Amino acid sequence: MLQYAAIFLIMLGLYGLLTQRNIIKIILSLNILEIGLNVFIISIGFVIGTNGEIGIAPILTSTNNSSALLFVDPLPQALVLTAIVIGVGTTALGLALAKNIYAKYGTFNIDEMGEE
Amino acid sequence: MSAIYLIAVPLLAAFISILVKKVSPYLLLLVSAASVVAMYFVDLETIVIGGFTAPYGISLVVDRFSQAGLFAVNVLFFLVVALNINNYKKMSSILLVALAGLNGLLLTGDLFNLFVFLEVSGIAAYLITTTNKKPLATFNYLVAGTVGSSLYLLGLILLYAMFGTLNMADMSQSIADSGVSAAVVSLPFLLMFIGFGVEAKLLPFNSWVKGILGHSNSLSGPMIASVYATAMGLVFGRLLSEVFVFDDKVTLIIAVVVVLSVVAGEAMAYASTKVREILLFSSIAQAALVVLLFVNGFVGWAIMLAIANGVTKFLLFSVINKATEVVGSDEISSLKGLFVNNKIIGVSFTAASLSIIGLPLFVGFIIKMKMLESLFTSTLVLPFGNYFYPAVILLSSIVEGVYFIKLLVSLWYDKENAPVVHYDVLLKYVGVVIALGLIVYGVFQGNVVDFADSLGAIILQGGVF
Amino acid sequence: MELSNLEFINYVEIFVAVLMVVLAFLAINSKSLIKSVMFLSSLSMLSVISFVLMKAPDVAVTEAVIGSGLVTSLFVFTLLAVKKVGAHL
Amino acid sequence: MKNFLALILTLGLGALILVSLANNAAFPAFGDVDTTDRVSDGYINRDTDGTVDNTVSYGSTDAESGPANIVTAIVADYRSFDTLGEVTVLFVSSLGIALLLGSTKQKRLELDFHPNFMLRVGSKALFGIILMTGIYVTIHGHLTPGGGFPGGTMIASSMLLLYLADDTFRARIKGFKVLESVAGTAYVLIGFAGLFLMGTYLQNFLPTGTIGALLSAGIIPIVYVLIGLKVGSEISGVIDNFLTEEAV
Repeated sequence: MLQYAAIFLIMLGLYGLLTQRNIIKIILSLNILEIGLNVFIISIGFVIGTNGEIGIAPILTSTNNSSALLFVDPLPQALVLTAIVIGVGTTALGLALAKNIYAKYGTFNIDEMGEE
Repeated sequence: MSAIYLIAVPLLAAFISILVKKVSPYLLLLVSAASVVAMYFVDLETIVIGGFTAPYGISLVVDRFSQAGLFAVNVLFFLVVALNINNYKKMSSILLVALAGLNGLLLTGDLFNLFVFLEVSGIAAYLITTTNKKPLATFNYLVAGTVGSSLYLLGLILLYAMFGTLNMADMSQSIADSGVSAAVVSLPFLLMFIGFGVEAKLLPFNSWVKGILGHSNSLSGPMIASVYATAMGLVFGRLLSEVFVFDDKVTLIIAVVVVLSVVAGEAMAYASTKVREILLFSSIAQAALVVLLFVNGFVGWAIMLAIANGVTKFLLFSVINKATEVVGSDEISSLKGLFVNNKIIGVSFTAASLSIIGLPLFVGFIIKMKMLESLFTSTLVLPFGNYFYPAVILLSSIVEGVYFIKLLVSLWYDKENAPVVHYDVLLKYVGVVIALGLIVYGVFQGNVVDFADSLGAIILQGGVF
Repeated sequence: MELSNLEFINYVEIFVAVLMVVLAFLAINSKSLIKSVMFLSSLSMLSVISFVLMKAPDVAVTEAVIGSGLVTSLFVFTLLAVKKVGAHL
Repeated sequence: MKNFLALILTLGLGALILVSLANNAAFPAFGDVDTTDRVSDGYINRDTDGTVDNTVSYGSTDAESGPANIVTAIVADYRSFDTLGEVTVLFVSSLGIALLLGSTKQKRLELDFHPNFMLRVGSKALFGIILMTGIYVTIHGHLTPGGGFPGGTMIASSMLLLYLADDTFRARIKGFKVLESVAGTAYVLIGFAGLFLMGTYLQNFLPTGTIGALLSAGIIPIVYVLIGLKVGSEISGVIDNFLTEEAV
């Protein structure tokens, strides 16, 4: 279910990118796309055992103390950590550009800026 | 020498450079010059990082492919930096990161690491284009680039879900071993293709190019059109030839997209009256041609075309953007007679454009001839038959020839009110060297042919070295 | 009727999934920018829940702090800086 | 019309992805994953040599990679090079933001609201707590969820509280610059230390110790602390850039 939702989010993000004309909304759509992508990547690593038991969060603790236990796949989680931070980098840069654009044109709406 | 220095040293310099702002331009020059020199000492090997071998850790691959790319990219990067550093001192730290990112992009043998370096070099590229003072165009570039890399990431994660590895060599091995049909992996590869298509300027995804290159300056123009285009083209080619597996339907879609890109690029270049736009549409067509060659397996010539294109576009964009900065417009009419006062620059510009068209005596001719020859004699099954691609290439060459000759004529002739543009001595030298190089390699074609053939052979055999 | 662990997660999952899609839709279609940003923030918070459901505590912590906290505040700062100029948002 | 086209396009793409994933035999269904087929198996068991099928347990000593948190083992050890790139992304985007928004003469952005007494006192009290949490999360990154990135961001958000509590507050940017540069440089140099001492870049050159102990996992806690410092100072810089404007 979460996997479908993730793909739906990615598509909603793309739809927003294609239809929105407001710069803030475009960055927002980009963020929605990234959230969807992150959820999707995590869902790739989720494990349900043969008896219906749920995989354990990939941390060895004094209770979950052996690597022979059923852990969920840790690699997608590591990838998402990287992807989240990269996403913040681009979002922040996009917002800084948005501020510059506003300073130049006095609006966030692409249609009101006129052709360059 | 380990190629890791090519990534780590620029990065180190970038981190240091924010403290010593005054010295950072010199640091940038020093590091990029050192990278060019270091190219000669890089061994052909697979470099393990972190002490964990291939499928588990990240590895860098130095083979003939990445070596050729590194060579072209580092030399061009150094030239662009050396020509512009005085006017863009503020960008030094960002350019250092860009260098590290580009080298990492060319070297890495890991699909996710490629995504990381795509973002590193991408963000550096967005920042380089902010010097155009067109924030909206930069914003469009940022959005397009981010969507592209997100789609790439989506494709990559689908592959991971199916085959459980992220290493390129391991991935293509497991795809081959698992014996799945090409249809099974066509979705992830299609997504990755679209993702890279944004960077490689393929047709539906290249709306950002016009805003960026149409308003570029003497730093961002050559940097994006030549350095980045070469790096992206080669990395894309590496994926296309070493990892991607396409089934027939997808190959057909890609063929249509690529051919349309070539045709549309040439047509728009033909219709345009602004010099920068002519150049940028022509580079869209060239980039599509490179992808076309890679998709159909003519790896050696694709690499040669990408590199030749990078070198010539560097010269053309440097010359035109400098003139535009002085004159204030890039309409052909206002740049008329540009070369009357700058004969040396004019001659090298002419040589570069003639090489792009593919006239005899220039490298471009050999590349085009060999391209056509291998397409005609190819035993591979090409979409639309063996004569379709050569026809497209020939047709586009004719269009290219027409608009470039028109451009050259107006840039050379008009003795009255010719604009006065003073070019750097360095650019003149570089221009002459490039022009001579194009002619020397064009006349004594043995070297080029051998090199490309051996590259193609090595890579098609699947060997790393 | 007692719910097993898996069934419980299934119900929460469906709830979260539907709510996420709805919030994303609202964020894109809301007329007011500041409301959109708030919807995005809640969407991000819900994605944190989905990360927890899928046993990814590391990602959940990171998304909660960075995605939901930092990104929202950067959006708000951008809007605040502009609002002063007196434009309609 | 354009919106409708976009809707058709995205729906089509979504349907394409869903259908082709559903019909794809090689693509595992949700939850139906076998980690032993994937490289992750090596990460979980700390056994990338692949010679003998080993397992590790909480309290094992001298494992191939020491953190109790397997995700940290991947982020900061097995795929540490990715993390270096990630740090670079944040570095270059904070540089770019400073380039885009910053200038020499700056003052605080004038906001509509002014902090009242409660906000001022409350923020100062919270500042310490959040800062401590950030430091804790960073230092325990190899044992508990979290690590350098969220920890660093928490440190930065404690700075943000100070900004909100005080209309005129400006963090000392120069100090942050030094911290950022030193932490980044140290990360790259640790990589070189691995290259010279052990033969490959970013290789762990310290003993990995006991899984689960605070002082374990070799260079990983050091790397995470450096990342925390770097991220904290970078994001504080970004926040400062967003909350200041050019003095008129």
